[in-house]
Amino acid sequence: MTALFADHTLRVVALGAGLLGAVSGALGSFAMLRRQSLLGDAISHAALPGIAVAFMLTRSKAPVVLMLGAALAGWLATLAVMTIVTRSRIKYDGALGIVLSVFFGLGLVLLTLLQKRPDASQAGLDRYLFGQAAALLVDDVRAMAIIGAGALAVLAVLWKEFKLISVDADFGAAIGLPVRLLDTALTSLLVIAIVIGLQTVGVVLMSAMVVAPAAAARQWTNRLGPMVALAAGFGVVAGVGGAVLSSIVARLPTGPTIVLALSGLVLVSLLIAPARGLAWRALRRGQHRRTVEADAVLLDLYALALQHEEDLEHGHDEAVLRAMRGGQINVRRSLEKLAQAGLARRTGHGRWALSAAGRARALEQIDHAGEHA
Amino acid sequence: MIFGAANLFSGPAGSAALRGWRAAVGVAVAVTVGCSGDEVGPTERLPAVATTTIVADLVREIGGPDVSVVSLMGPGIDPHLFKPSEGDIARMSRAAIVFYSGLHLEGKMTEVFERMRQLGRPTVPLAECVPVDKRLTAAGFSGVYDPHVWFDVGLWKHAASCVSEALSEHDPRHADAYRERGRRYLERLDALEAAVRRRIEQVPAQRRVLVTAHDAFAYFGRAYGIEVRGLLGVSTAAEAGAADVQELADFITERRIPAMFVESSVPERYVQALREAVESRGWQVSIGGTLFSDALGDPQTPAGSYIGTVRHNVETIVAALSEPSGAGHER
Amino acid sequence: MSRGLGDRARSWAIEVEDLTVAYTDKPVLWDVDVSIPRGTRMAIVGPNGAGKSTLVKSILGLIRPVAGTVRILSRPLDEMIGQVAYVPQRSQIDWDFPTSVLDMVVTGTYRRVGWLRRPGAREKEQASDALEKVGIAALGRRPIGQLSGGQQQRMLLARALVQQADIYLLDEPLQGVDAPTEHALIGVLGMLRDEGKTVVVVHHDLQTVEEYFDRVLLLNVRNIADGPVREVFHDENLRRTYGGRVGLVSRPQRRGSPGIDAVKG
Amino acid sequence: MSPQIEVQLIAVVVAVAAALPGTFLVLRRLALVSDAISHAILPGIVVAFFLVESLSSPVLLIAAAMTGLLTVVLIELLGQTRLLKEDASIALVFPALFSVGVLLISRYAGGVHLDVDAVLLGELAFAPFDRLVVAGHDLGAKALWSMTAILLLNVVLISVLYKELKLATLDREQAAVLGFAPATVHYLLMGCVSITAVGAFQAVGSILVVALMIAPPAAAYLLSDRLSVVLILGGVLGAASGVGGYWLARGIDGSIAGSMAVVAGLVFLGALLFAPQRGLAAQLHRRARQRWSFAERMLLVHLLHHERTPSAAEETAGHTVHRHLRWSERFTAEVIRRAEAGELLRREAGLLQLTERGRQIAQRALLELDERDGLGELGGRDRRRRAGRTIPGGAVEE
Repeated sequence: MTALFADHTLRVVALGAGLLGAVSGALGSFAMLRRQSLLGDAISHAALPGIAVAFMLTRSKAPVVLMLGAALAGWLATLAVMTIVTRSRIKYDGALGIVLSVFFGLGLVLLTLLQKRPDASQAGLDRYLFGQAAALLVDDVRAMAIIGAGALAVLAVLWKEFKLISVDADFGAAIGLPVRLLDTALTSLLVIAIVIGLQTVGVVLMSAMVVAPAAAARQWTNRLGPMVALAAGFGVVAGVGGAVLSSIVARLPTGPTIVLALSGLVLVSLLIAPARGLAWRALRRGQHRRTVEADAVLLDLYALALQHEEDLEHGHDEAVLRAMRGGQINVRRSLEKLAQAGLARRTGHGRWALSAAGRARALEQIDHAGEHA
Repeated sequence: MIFGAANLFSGPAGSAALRGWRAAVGVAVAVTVGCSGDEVGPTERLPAVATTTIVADLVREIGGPDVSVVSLMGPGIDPHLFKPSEGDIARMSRAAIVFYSGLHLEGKMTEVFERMRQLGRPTVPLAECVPVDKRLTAAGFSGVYDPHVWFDVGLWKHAASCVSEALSEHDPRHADAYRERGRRYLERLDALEAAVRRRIEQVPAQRRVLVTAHDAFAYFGRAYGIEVRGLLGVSTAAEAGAADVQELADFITERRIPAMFVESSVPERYVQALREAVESRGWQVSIGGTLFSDALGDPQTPAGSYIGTVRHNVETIVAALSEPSGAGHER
Repeated sequence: MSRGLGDRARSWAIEVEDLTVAYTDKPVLWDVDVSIPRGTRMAIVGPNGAGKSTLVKSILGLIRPVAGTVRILSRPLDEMIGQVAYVPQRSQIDWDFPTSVLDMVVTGTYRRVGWLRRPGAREKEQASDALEKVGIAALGRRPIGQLSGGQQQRMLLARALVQQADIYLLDEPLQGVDAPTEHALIGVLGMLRDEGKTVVVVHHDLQTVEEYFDRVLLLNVRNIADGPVREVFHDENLRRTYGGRVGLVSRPQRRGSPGIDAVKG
Repeated sequence: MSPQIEVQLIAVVVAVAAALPGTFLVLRRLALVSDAISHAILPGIVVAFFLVESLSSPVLLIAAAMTGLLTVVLIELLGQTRLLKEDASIALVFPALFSVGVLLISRYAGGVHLDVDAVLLGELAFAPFDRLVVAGHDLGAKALWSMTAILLLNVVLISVLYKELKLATLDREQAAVLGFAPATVHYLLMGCVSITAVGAFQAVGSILVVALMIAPPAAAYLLSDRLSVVLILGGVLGAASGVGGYWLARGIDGSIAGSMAVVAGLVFLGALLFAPQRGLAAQLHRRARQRWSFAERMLLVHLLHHERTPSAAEETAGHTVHRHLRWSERFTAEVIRRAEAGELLRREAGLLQLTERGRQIAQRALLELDERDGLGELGGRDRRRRAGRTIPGGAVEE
């Protein structure tokens, strides 16, 4: 492992992706909980006119200049979205859709105007939106570390306020918090994180980095603190893991590998996270179903016993029991379950009868049903 | 109804638009009346459209004063990322003949040109003038070819012949002139090719390696015996992996390659990342300069023409690679 | 400060004057005047869309009115923002948010804790006490998403309790809760009154108004009537609040303070 | 037909075709599904390319549309777990699918000019030159035909399923209870969205589709409460954005698709600012006006209440009335001045007297208070919920 990380490229890429994962995992948790999952997608489209204008004004393709342009446009887009949502009946998703497509359209128009200039230096301007994770530079990582640490520090300082406006904004306002200001601050942090990621690792990876770690982390815990920590952790794991994988296997692009690692984390979390996981849910449902089925067979057996004056020695054919349920349920499995619980017993080949405990249980159930009727 | 909508724009601010509108109607009439080049009057120049600056340059050279060439893509425009504007409709409508690169370089536009050809409008794909057996196929997909044929000057001669043939056919009145200019241009290309070979030979054989960000120089490499290594594929959607960067960095270090090159249409960061990786391996590689890959340079500069661009690229490459041991050296 | 003003400060918890709120051309609240004496339990009743929640939010300063003023403990609302304990409607909260019941209750102390500081052991203790008072002390560690409707409502009341305010505003706290919860909540409200707090509740169940409250505001965009329950909570006023068109009624509309009403009554 | 006119025709058809399903996307809070589809179709195109080894085969298009539908299905499946919010599902699905596409290209087809741009994204400026040719006859621009077909498909589907779509949009559970199979309706609608998106990508380019699907219907939604009106108005505004965008592009010689998106944005901005009821200007104006008109009406009602009552002299005296209304003297003077100017009241012996007009207005104001009519059709979800709790005509809720 240490040999692996001795390589400069892997070290830079893994460090950068890990940092980005940590920051966007933490900030993304808030975004996801506040239904802003698609903000990353929107900002990355909205950055295009910012990049075009920054280039028009400075005639420079320096990353800092373009990043500032992108950040400004992204921030304006976010404000536009917030304005539309608070001042009209258009919901968040609609506002995002409008703002992202209109900003991008504006960017397109600006690019066509730029294309007309007899100036070869504007080439590939829009490729700045598609940064590549494998081409991270030491300076990028340094910038990410500084800005990321700043963003996390703000998050830590305003933690309880951010938490309150996310779960119950009106109550926040009622106790006197400046909700709009806090809202803008939290969203701005996210914009910063997204824009850094944008030109280094690209649009799609950034969209995934914001949502996926949070979505995975949410399944494992019901507390905000652990969730944010876990999301940051997932972000790091996927970032570093994807980087390592893409440096072991040739022609495995780093960004998509990280996205797929994140998606895998989400999938696994959805399936097996304790309490919420789908696998557990299915297991519980199956258990419940088996219990209900066994109870039904138990009652059937009791009904048959009644026909024989509650003679518990008299065995009944499994086929009869199956016929009573019209093949709807697995009678054999239910009988075996009852036998295991000592409620029924096998009296002969394919014949079954209730035990004394089974009879008591059946009576109990009938009483219970009577109470509810 | 559409006309009604158009008239809405005839207010004070819309008068320019209205003028444009009238011009457009005029053009439309002209197009329906005189669609093919045969009907161009004796004193008029044949209106031609070219997609990339490279194609436009070739058509200008051979068409000379008899053809007016409009290039859809300006200097520096990566054909993969070209965005047409409204004026391109009129430019296309006006054209008696369209020259494009083809082999899917222009993406969806290629299909449009093919369909136009089926309807009898002359559209000429220059890269497809290169015989199939001389084309490079893309990574195992038969029938899908690398479109960047122009950096093999020998192959570009096929394109030049194609242009003079096509012009002669569609504008027979100037056929002699086109053939004559074509012949002379071919001579210039011959001279260019000889010069390129001479210059390349000055680079020590083991250093004849061209490292760039993307795979546009495969034909160039094959023609002049230069090994070409790129970080990205042709597709703008493709992405490099960390292993690709490491591999290329190892290669540069092992071969003691002194310089890498930046392309005008690809952000520099890819090459910079590579340089950092190489540096960490104890070798210093310089960035040898900017190469023009899919588009020519600024019109006023020497790199504004195809021949000038090839010279620029070759001089840049030779200068950087043959530097004794100044830029690239072990630390 | 004059003595008269001091008396007033002692007597009124909330004074709403000429409050008019409109989202569109139709007012939601129109010229509402109501004064709520300190230490009383007051119900706000009225049909749907009568502006009950809007009135509550206006008193909290969450909504900017077109006209009118609100005074809390005889001071302008602007100075008093955050000093009224608030139980919002349950639907306002994102119940899927990952946080525990105790943490949620602790948010009630945030104003006291202030900026830059974290709530500590003392705040947690206060929150636990509040949960005890509403009868769900055992649920402190449970995620809010796993609460039943009644438990959610108890938690929200507990959060208001830790605000340690003099005035409590509750928006439909008894809506859709089970009988034991209703009983527990009413018990807490009684306790608050015994402590001299003022409690204002948006209420929907007319059957229980007389049992639970000592004052009532009948609201339907306008203040139809307000005052002690036994004086204003009668069929005529209810008909005017809920029933068909009010039109021009023979009795002059009650204006001014409920104190005057009481004298008139 | 000149290509310029054809471009505008295509723009109009695309805009209307996009606005119809877009209306439901906006109302169902699925607006960004359209953007998600535009990214997520990449792997479909790549796999289809591997099968046919051609960049211009129609199989690629079909695969793109299928992948679009797959995207919707995956989003829906994730949503059904109820472990994630809808927007998170969208934001998880499309990067994953897109990454699969990029990975496949990078590993197996890096040398091929294979990406969404090159394979799928058409360009409006070239649409007139891409002709439909049958047996040597030029039948017009291909995009015009394909988008007209898609428009018809959308019109037919939406008119046949109008009732079901409306119900499923307003109240999905209710629709299920009434046996309207909201899931089927949802997938039919989403199939439409996917086909429209891919068809429009091919004709005009990607981001424009998102703009045309979302912005015009959203603008229409600000202007009307009726679903049918929103649908039609969305189409009209979309068409206007199309034509307007073309002329903007013409004026500045810029990207037509981009200009259309910009104009669609401006149209939305216009609606946001100037919608008669909900616009920001209307809101501001209303606040300013309400201040005076509410005050005026309040004064009139106050006077009405005290007409011919014993306390009239005290309550309606011009110089004391402000105390009863708890207004400042200056404010009261201004309200009285305005009411006098409007001939709503007059001064008689220092007392304020209602004119006949003033009395009518006061009476109407009182009546209006009782007619707080419900929310519009599209706010029906709330109204129904509330209606369930009110016993009509009774004084008791629940």
